[in-house]
Amino acid sequence: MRVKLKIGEEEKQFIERVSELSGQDVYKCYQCGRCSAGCPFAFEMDLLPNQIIRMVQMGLQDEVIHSKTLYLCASCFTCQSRCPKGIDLARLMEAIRLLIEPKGKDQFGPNDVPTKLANELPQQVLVAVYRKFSK
Amino acid sequence: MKLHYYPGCTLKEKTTNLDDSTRAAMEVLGYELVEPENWTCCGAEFPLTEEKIVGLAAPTRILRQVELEGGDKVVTTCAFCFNVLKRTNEALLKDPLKHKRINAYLRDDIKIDPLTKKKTTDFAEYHETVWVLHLMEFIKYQIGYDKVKSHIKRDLANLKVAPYYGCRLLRPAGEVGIDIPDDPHIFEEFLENIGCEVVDFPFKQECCGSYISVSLPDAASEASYQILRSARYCGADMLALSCPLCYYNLDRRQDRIKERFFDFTGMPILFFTQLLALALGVDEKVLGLDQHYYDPRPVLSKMHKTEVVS
Amino acid sequence: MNGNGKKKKIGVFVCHCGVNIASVVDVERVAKALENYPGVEFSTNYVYMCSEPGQKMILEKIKEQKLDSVIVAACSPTLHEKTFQNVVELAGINPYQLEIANIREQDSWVHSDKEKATAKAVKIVKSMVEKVLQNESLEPIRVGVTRRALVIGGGISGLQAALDIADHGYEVLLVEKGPSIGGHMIQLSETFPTLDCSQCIMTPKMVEVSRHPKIRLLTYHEVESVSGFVGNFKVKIRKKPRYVNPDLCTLCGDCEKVCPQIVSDEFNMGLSFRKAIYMPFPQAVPGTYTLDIDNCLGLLPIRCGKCKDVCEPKAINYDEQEEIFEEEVGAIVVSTGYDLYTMDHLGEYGGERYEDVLNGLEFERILSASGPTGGVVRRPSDGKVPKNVVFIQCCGSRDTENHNPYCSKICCMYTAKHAMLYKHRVPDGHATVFYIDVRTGGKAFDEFYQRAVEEDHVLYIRGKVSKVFQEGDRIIVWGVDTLTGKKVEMEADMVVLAMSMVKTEGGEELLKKLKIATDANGWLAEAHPKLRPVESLNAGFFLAGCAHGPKDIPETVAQASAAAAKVGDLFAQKELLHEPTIVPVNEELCSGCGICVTVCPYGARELDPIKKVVKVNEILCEGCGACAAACPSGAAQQKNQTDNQIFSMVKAILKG
Amino acid sequence: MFEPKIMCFLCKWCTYAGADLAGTSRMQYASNSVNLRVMCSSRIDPQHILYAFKEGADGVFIGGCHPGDCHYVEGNYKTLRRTILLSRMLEDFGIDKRRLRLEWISAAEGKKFMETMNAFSESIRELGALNLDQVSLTNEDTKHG
Repeated sequence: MRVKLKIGEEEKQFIERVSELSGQDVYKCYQCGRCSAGCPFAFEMDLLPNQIIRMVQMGLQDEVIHSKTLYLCASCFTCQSRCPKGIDLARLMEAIRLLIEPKGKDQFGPNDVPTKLANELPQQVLVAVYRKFSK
Repeated sequence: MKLHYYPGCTLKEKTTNLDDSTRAAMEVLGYELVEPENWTCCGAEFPLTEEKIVGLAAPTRILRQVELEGGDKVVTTCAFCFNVLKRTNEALLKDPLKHKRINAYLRDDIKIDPLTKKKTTDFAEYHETVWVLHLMEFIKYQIGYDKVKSHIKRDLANLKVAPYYGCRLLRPAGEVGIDIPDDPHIFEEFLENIGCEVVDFPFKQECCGSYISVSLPDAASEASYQILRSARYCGADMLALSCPLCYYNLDRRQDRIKERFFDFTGMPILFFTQLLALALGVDEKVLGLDQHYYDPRPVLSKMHKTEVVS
Repeated sequence: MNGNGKKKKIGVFVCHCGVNIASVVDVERVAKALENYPGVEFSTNYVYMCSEPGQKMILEKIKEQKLDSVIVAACSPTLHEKTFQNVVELAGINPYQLEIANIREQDSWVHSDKEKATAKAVKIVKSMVEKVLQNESLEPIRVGVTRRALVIGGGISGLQAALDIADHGYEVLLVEKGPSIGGHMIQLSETFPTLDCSQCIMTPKMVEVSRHPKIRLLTYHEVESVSGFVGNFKVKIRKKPRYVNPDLCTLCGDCEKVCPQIVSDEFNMGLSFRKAIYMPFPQAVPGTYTLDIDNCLGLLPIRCGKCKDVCEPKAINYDEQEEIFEEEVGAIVVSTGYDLYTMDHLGEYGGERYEDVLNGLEFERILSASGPTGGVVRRPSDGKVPKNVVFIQCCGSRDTENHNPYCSKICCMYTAKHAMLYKHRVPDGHATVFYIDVRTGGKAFDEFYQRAVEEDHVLYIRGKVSKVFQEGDRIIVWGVDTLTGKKVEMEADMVVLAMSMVKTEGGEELLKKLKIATDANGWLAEAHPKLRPVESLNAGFFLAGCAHGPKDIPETVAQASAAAAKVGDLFAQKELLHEPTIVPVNEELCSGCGICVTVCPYGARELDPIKKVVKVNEILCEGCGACAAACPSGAAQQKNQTDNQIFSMVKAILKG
Repeated sequence: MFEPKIMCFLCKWCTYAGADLAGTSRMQYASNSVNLRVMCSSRIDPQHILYAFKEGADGVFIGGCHPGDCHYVEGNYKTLRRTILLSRMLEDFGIDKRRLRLEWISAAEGKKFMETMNAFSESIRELGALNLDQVSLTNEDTKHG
């Protein structure tokens, strides 16, 4: 399918909102791909981290917010520490997750954890995963 | 000497071995660890967007408590807690407006005395006087390796240990790192100085899967497997680390890794404080070595039991 | 009143500039307003003051009214100040008695309210009258030229510059800190895009330099300090003891054989070894052995002394001492070259951890027929011929966050060359290049790159590598192909990193001694990026080669020749003229506090230790006036821009 | 309406050329300022600025090259330091420090020059005329021989 490209008000607003929430300048990215090359979970992703930021640059809001990638980021900051332009992609991912409608729907919530597992999990992992993936 | 120490929630529940070994080792080194009164969870994850600023309130409260108790530094062993506390401190330091906003939350705190039911309000602000340190930093910069060495009672020279940093001790770069993210040495130095044989391996700063192990367990076990495989390939007997979550993924989840990767035979995972306590001659019974999924005791039996004359 | 207490006779000429000024500014009213202003003898307006009749009118009025200074109220001084200076000079008036009042660019063109614009024009002209009233007549400062050049650095840029200047007929001192000239170029195997052998084109040049009657070659020498100014520099040069007399050394090599000290060989980038007494490479110029004292066991015969014992021609002299001598030169060419960014900056690529992860220059030596492997591609760890070689571009370049923000320019081309040469040597091997962009701007460059892909089947993968690590004897490369959107992992036998070019280590210290300007990255700064690309902002210094920024060989040679031509321009002048609007010192007022000495960026001011007043070197002073503003006693006053002039102008503007 | 008087000191290499560019581009701006050309912004002595205030300027503007672009290597840094120091002193004299403005404007920034002039003029208009009675400067303080 051909993606229709347009940078209108809506797209600009999306880009602005992502930049504002994340504090990251998406225009800095020159697509070297280093984030994807080092990402420990890129093999599971439908869109590589560099593609996410590229699509934000292009204003492809729908593609971005429907991507599985947003829920594969472990905030390990490998990309951030090696990015030649100093972009913090973990912040970008978190910002995009916040923009997803409808608000209030958990991508991953308490009901998704089996009881048996819940008993052996360390507290911090539960706090962390809810903080990241539930609203 | 008294020292403020923030254990964090997991150390009180699932990884008491990290807490116990820390206390025992620090006692040998002459420190009494004091927990800030009424401490809460730090939040585990540092809030990454400006909209979630309220997430900074909990860690700031902990820091304020240390400040109120007259502490100028707080030491943590859990990598997550260290990460959150240190970044919170830095964020407030860098951004006076944020600092003000968080202090506004803190001032409005309410405390109800369980006995008298009296409400206390109008709490103090946090003044940015606390220094957040990871125990490994505290040992290097405040205690000094020479002092540690002078207390060593057991020879660990036969233990081939791979230091595993994971993400939270080193990254984000420029914000938190206890060392250079892609060329760290502090863990190696620590292990060397307590007498272990250090095994360098290329996955030492790779991510173990973190909280992805709950939402997408298979992906996380693959990440964990790669780390353990590499450490084994490089000749390590065991992996040393500082993060209860990495410990969970790398030790407790070895059952899952074994199911997926047939060549995997298992490897003991130890907290760096357990090794420290062992070197300092602490009684093994205190260290919770029986809590591990992969029992480290057979491998640990390689160390010389004889006391070192120091 | 002028400085001599004589009353000035000023002529004011207001230009209409067609309608450009006159349509907004009431020029007649401006001329009228100035008529009776103190000091103004005559005031008029005319439609085009810069035209032939306009100029003629000024000339005539000067004579007729016996004017001694002139204000032209017209366009910006950047346009016609020179024109009108020539006019008044023709009339016998010192050109420093002319001032331009800018009532076009800074008045009529930027305002539309006629009333306000006219009032502003009057203020502008009055302020210039106030200035001219106190202007002194000045003569340019004249100074002789020493027609002898110093070239610092003996790489290809230094050699080319030295040869060109010498061929112009001027004497050249060529100072090189190493034991031989040749620079990095002599280390290269073949050069892009022609694949001609670097040594074959370099060695004849080196020999030519050594034989040129006008060139004095000073290898194993370093510049210690530079003082003086354009045309008249004094340079202190330090001769490092070589302990071998080049005139007596016969290159028999007996000393090398007996020397017990083995150290890593710089020429081969540490991939092989040399002795403490050594020749850097067989074609070294000058052809002599050098005793590297840092690695020698010691000069006392009881400690070793083996080399001296075996030297038949008695060329070795342990008593040689360091010497410092002074030379006079008129121009200095700085061609100190570059270094490669060291790999220890890139921990994610293993830092210096893995033997088979090399930088570009190391790989050049491996490809070179004169290199440690005789031109056979073998990897350093075990001598095996690598079957999979991965090349990674932009290592440390284009990285604003952690490394160097700039593009190192030559890496795209040399990486294509490396991959190609590797394939020529190992036809069954695989060469893979990870890149972000392939930049091939240059004559026959893109064709060369395409040849690497089409004929030599070099696989280009678009994506920056994140991590390189070793497991056993395999090197694993983690990259990404952004074109297919696949994260890729590759096993390699050898990895070559195209490390960024950086300013030379120790070069910074030298540049401090020379006091010449550099940019944010430590490269030499040119006087103007378009119009004066081979000159330094500091007069008398010229730039050549990579000390100024990354560039390839043809560009380096072109720039070196250009710098030499500029030196020729300078030496062709009988004497040098220098702007006289400098800041002298009134010794009566100077308290000797020395504040002006510290603010001067040119070292033009010096505290006289005996008289306790500041002395000014008029030639070094560029007339910025920073010292005048800093002087607490008013002893430092800029010529034709004294504090009193500024005060009068401010007053005229605000009260006028 | 109050028409402020603004005294501008412009460095020859950057801001004066930027002002020329604003002219060649026919950009219109407030006409209540007059420029004085100096070789470098570092030629401007705090005395000159104080003198301008004393002689009736409501605002003083200094234009220099961007950091790193100074024709005289580092003159603009000196200007910056002096201006910061002077700003503090101005307050002591009872002069609002917003009446003194330093900007880096290059030869290519005609638009910035126009915008700066308009903005500065506007901000001085808001501040109103400088009431000299409050300013305790005597001739001897600001001018020497």
